[in-house]
Amino acid sequence: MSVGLIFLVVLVLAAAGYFVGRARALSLSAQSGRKLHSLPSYYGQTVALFIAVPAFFVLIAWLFIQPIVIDSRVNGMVPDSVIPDGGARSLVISDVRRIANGLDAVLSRDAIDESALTDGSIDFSSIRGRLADVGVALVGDVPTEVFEAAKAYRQGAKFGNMMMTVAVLLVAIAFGAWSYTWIRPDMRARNISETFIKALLIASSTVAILTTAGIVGSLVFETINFFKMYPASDFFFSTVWNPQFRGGSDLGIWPLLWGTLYISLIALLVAVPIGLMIAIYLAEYASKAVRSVAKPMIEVLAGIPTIVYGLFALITVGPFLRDYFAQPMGLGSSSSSVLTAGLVMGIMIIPFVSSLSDDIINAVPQSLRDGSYGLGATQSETIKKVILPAALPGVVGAILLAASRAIGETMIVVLGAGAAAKLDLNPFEAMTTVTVKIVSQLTGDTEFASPETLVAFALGLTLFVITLGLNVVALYIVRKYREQYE
Amino acid sequence: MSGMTTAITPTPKVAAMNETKVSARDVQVYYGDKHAIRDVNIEIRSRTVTAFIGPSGCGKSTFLRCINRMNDTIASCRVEGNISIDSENIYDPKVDPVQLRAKVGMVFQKPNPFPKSIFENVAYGPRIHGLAAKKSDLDDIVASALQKAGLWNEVKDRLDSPGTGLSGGQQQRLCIARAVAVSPEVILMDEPCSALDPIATAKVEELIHELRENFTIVIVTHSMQQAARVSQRTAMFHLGNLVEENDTDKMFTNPDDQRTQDYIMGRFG
Amino acid sequence: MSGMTTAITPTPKVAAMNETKVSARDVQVYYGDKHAIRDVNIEIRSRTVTAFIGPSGCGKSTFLRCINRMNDTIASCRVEGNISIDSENIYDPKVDPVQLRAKVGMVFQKPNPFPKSIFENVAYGPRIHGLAAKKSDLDDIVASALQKAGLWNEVKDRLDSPGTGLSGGQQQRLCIARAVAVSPEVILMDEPCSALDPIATAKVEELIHELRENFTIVIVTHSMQQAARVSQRTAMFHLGNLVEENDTDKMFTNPDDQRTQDYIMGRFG
Amino acid sequence: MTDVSVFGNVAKDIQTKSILEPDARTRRRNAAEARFRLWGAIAVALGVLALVGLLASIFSNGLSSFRQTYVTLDVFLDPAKLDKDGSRDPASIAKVSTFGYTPLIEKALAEAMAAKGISVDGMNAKAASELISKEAPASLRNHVIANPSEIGETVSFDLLASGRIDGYYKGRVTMESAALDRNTSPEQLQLAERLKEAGILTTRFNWDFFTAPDASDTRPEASGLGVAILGSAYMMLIVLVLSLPLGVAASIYLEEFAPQNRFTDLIEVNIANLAAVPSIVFGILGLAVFINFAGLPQSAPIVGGLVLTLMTLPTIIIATRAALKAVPPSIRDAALGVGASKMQSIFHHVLPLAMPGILTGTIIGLAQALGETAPLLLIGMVAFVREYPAGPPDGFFDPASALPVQVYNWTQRGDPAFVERASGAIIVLLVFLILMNLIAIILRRRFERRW
Amino acid sequence: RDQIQIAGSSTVLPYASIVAEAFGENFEFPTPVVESGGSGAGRKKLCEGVGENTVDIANSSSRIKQSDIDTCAANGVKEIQEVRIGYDGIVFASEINGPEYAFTPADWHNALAAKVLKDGQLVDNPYKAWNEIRADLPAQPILAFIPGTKHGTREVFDEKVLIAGCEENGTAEAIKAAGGEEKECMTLRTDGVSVDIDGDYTETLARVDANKNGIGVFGLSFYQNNTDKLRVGTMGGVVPSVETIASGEYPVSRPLYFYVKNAHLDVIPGLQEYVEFFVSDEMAGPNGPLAAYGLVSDPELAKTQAAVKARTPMGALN
Ligand SMILES: Nc1ncnc2c1ncn2[C@@H]1O[C@H](COP(=O)(O)OP(=O)(O)OP(=O)(O)O)[C@@H](O)[C@H]1O
Ligand SMILES: Nc1ncnc2c1ncn2[C@@H]1O[C@H](COP(=O)(O)OP(=O)(O)OP(=O)(O)O)[C@@H](O)[C@H]1O
Ligand SMILES: [Mg+2]
Ligand SMILES: [Mg+2]
Repeated sequence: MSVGLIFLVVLVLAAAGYFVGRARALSLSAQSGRKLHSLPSYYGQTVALFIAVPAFFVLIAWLFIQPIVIDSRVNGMVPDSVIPDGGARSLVISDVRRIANGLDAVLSRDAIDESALTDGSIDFSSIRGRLADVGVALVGDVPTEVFEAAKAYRQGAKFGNMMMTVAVLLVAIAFGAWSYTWIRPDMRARNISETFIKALLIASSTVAILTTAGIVGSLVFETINFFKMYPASDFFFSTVWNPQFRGGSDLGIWPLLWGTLYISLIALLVAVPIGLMIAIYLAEYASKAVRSVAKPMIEVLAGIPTIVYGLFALITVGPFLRDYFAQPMGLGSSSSSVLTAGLVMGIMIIPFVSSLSDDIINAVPQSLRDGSYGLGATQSETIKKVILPAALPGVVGAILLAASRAIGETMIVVLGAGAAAKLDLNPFEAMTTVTVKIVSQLTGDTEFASPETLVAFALGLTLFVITLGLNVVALYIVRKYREQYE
Repeated sequence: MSGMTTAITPTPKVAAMNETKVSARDVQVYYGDKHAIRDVNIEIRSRTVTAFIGPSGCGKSTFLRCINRMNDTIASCRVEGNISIDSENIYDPKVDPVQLRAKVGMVFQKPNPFPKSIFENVAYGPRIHGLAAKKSDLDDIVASALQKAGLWNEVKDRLDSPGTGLSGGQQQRLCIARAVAVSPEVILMDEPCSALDPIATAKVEELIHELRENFTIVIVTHSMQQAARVSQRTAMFHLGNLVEENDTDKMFTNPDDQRTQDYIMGRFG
Repeated sequence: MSGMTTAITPTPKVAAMNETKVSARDVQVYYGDKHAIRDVNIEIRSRTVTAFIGPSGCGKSTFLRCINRMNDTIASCRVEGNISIDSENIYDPKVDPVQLRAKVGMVFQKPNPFPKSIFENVAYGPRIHGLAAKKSDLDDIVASALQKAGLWNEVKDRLDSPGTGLSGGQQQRLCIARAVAVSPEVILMDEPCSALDPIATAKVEELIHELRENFTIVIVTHSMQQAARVSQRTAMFHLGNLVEENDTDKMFTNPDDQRTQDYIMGRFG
Repeated sequence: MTDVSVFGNVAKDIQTKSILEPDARTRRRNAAEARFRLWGAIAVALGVLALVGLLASIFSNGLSSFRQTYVTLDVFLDPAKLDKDGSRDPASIAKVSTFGYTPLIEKALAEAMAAKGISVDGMNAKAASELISKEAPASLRNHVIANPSEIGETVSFDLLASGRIDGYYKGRVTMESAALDRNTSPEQLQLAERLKEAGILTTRFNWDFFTAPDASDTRPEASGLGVAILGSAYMMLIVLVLSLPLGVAASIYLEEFAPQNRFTDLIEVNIANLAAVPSIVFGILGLAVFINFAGLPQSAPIVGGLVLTLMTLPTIIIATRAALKAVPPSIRDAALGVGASKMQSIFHHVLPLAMPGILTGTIIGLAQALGETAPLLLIGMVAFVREYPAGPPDGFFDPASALPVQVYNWTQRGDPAFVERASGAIIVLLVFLILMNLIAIILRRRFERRW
Repeated sequence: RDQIQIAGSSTVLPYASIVAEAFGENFEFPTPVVESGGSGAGRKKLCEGVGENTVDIANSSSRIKQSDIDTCAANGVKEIQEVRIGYDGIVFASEINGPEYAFTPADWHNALAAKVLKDGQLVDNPYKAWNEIRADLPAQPILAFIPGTKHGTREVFDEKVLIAGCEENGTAEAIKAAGGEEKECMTLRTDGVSVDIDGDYTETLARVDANKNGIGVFGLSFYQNNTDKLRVGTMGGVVPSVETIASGEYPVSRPLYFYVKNAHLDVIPGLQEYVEFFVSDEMAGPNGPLAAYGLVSDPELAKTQAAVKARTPMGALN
């Protein structure tokens, strides 16, 4: 049976288990006259869970282990002699796999009996052609050893598959039956299934931890390599960013960090007031009709590919700011600037602030508004003094999310603010951000094992640590000012 | 600057007792299709305590909320007819509900303290109305309002702890203090003593007595005793109708309407 | 399928009247640093109505919430001592608070209907406890619960409209109906009649009378009259202490404690 | 100022305030109110305006990519060229490469011109044949291989016109620009005009844009979004199926069950921080974990989907947690009070009330995931892919590209025809986004209520 | 895996995709997947090891580096073929309506370098307009959009324009005389006159569009696709074209490569065919589609074809 089919069968079994479990609980309770501890459906759920979970567990473990076992067996069948010079065993093994899978197609297309494979009644010396006919392309002729290995692989896989089917179904049925017989009216079925769900919830929240571990893990190795090639003190304390193609670069992080902060700050200065006002207007003032149209519309802003914003910054906003502000004010004549990128990025992250805040504001209980109106407060006073403080944690979360998005953005910065790393206060100057340089150094033409490329990892890790610090501060602030209503 | 005297357009004559403060003409209130208040006509006198009584769900709160236009906040609610305060129609489009509500304060049926500190809860009103010039003024206003509501002793040591962490009755008194702190001309109290013990109740009743000297008070209560104790006038609602409005003494001794009699005697339902 | 048998460990013999149902030993409750309940020792008898009285903020609700472990939901709240129901310690780690709460129902001081329809509000409990096999059973349970709470006539035509759109008193009765619908063994009522008119109050008191035949009831009330009318036992709290616990008759005629006497006579504060 | 007590020794004369004539302070406050409200309206207007402006520029650039110019020719499938041994054996037909088909088309065009009497000065047959896309021989060849029996017949084909000619009918190319343009000439445009008059050349709706795979730089007219749409659909399916339940589950645990301690603080900060990780770093992670460690294939939607899932999770979690936090505790109390378990109170009451926030998080998270290219860069999905992935679930493991990748790739290409197509791709992406979020938006409207 | 997997330079990508497309059309093998992601990342992927989930070919706009070869060797990628597919011309172009420019490398160095030789003195770059550098250049403010340092093009620009110009106008000598290094020839002014572009040529084009007096650095093929928008400048009097670059007259060009993992040749279906098809006259010859698109055909293509047939692995870097 294919994995998908097994999966389905187990699901069906679980569904069936649900009904029998439920029925048994009901009938037991009717027989004994004792009331069920939990709702009958929880007994069903318990049985279903006992059927599905161990079975899926076995299935996944099997899928993980079987290839390893078979590969090692097949590996033994492939002598070194058939491995091309400089080639790798793993590639030959994958050839074996390809042939084995192709054989199925050959057999079914030519209506050949399974036994023909082993008794040699058909000539398989032209196996390459036959496989090509069914769309499996091979490179050269197939050495006998490889073909034998392929057959063995096929056998092994077939056998393994069969065993897997048996094992999975057995486990499903065994656990199902056991939990079925375990059902008593006083069994705490709800608690069992809830414990189970809680375990799932916990497992889900560890994904975040694992992701962090993964990120740190995948950055740290190359970062260490980088610091072996480039002095950490220069990286952290130099104020010059000037990578050179042929080495001898200055890779100080400060200009990039400064650009990141500057641009994100401008973006937030645009997005937070506008976004919050939108949220307030939609939640408090707008009619239902306006709200139901405007909110999804503004959300589209978050879905427009950033390249569109980038081009908007490059072609429209940049020259506009240069011609009407920077040049008249004598602040430079660069068409790409921090301000350009910040403004445009601000527009993009508006929905992060507006939509999330709107939901939170909307969730503040009406009785609080009533309390304030009843004292003669205007709507805006109510919003500013009662509703926003009550919604603060959510709003801060939304702003943090927007800030995060701003820090992580590349395209708008590249097109809007340019690629020059500078430490400058003038908002009409071109600058760039850490993220942009991570992308560009990583995708550049420089050799990989050079500090110019590896600096991307160090930048990534440093940014990670810095944002972590900022988040700790934010958490602390939110905790401090949090107001619980009711 | 006393809270009393922030008026800018002084009404020339001073409202005398027994003069009409609030008058309602043919008021109808609908919640969507539901006709919750029918043809209510009532004159509420100045410097008088008027009690609204009537079985639960008869429309007391609804009518009360009409008087300071709190019903505006319920989308499905529609008010018809005419309600005027000091002969000014409060449903006039020119009327600013904000100013109306500053003039007509309200204590809600369910205590709804803000998720702020106890101090901030009470200081909120005086702040937005600019009743205190200095921090110390504000402190005084807050303290005196809490004292009036009989809560001062219990909370004076923890003015900074959240108002939502109070007991039910404390929250109710906090809301009374909050309303009183802005010294409105009319105070609407929707069952202000429902969660209060007899002593606290007595304190609030005392407050009402005191307030009556200067203000107009409307109180919704389920306690006939309380109505008899604190009010001069009583209005009886039933199924959205104003059944009878009369001097409290008369009402409790010799009501005109059979339904009032039945209700007071506990013979309803 | 009677509500009687939702017990954690089903109570085999039917508890006789006057047998101890709930017993508290040296209960201390803290909100953070605040010591809200001190050394409370009390036996609450089965099939008896026990009234908790005491000034606002003295800890009645807090103690009540301990009995079905609703205090678990307040992060800052810490309970010490021992409370047992049917001789089982409810703070035992093995005890499932959910089951406890199914057995010990609660009506909260502030009405808190779900933002769902009236029907769903009442049907929720029976549904999660599997008290109704069929839709018609559920309809019956809901109808009878609403009738018991005296709300049926007012809402029978609008069972589908939201529970939050009811008047204050109606919401309170809805919450009573909701608690009654799961027929718990012990019902804790925190000022169930605070927003109710005399007739509705009478109806709830009647309900309490009726429930008493089979259930254990604890009621917090500020009305001495009510306490006298409905309860057999009365407990008086003051500043977090249980001052006195006694037969209601005795309590209201000849209390042992001076403070009780003062409180009942309205001489506090 | 002396008397601060509220009513203490106030004069018994109370002057009532008129509610019709606001006092100065009220007027000030009302003005502030009006201003505040106006700011709100302006903010909304700004947001909508920005959207409308951006959409207008996208649409004005991109709508033309939904139309395409075709040249209809009767091509004689010359057996002498296509099937030299006359066997009609597919293998031998396949030996003739696309280069062998070019002359057939040139000839067919010349014949068609001759038949209609069209000639333009200074045009030789080669220059005339540049009107036709380089894709044409390939489509001809595919047709012949599929229908070998038609060799020897004259078959009518709709062949793509070349990008510059197509651009002429969309206003991108003008006679003046053609004069400067190395890749076309005014004569070619004139010829196109004549062909159009003769009904050989038509411009019509371009279905292929939605179904065809990408094409190389020399054939902008043949490029389409088929593979990209499939790839994006696969990835979004994975993202939705994984990130929504995972995100909601994680939020429920953190918000409702997790004890307040260092560890949960750590998780909380962690999640907030993950939101700030640049998306390309998720690509680094995906490369390291899913491809190098887990051995999943390069360029495959499964890896893209997993990476985007990890990237969207923080958004969904943050939104969901905020929404859960906003549900008043009294609702939880009410449910617990009737004997609901915590799990029941959450799933029956809290979650439905938090639904709008959860859906908003999903909408925004998916919008972000759908438009993201940077992480795909490192897992090999920013690629030139012409083979359609198989149907799911096998197709999850086949190479595919994605809509934003196509936009990114096309904007980088030299031929200006790709600019138009990139805008077209953005329109498709936005439509895709809106369709994807429609259910969420509708659901959210239903769940929105105040209590 | 059935299809060939290619990664690497975005400069080579257009050519690779043209070949891949034709390959898919004319062979029974599936169309190869061509990723872009930069030469460095491509070579890194190539050297990650041998096996199904590593790439078969890395496109590169610059020659492989010793460090890459070492990584390859360390990961078991012993034999790599180096295939030079042709040359990429680099042109200097301005807005179509602007004036004509006839540059020399020396002009560029004078325009962009941080320190230039003026009146025999090494000074901070004083030039604001092109005609200040040389009177017969147009009187336009200097503004140049040059590839960012991550681009392979920048390396060529540095070498063939800046350093060449530096020597041409004598600055190099002056620097050496002052005890500096040749590196200083490539130090650019930071007053916003020289703008690094980290994006691609379309970005440069858009910038030239937004700054009408700007001059951008483009690839020849990009310019050829946009002759209606750009006016190309001459370098040393030579107009850039496929022919002048092939003949070596036009100085600024670079070879393009791809690297094939020999170990995959026998196991990835179609790989050998693809490699041969790429360098065949049909594709990479002077009349092939690659040349038509702007690749400067390699005069030594025949040698490459033979090497590819023989699968000759590359030797040590020289
Ligand atoms: N969540 C809380 N956090 C902190 N303190 C609390 C909290 N809830 C109650 N308290 C305090 O605990 C004490 C007892 O409160 P409780 O609610 O039990 O009073 P009560 O007797 O029910 O009063 P009432 O009759 O007013 O409802 C009060 O002083 C109150 O302020
Ligand atoms: N927001 C609302 N939407 C719909 N109906 C409502 C709403 N508020 C109140 N009602 C209905 O209007 C009627 C009058 O309600 P109101 O709150 O005025 O009663 P009440 O007299 O204050 O009762 P109680 O003493 O119980 O508070 C009731 O039938 C109630 O159900
Ligand atoms: Mg009411
Ligand atoms: Mg209480």
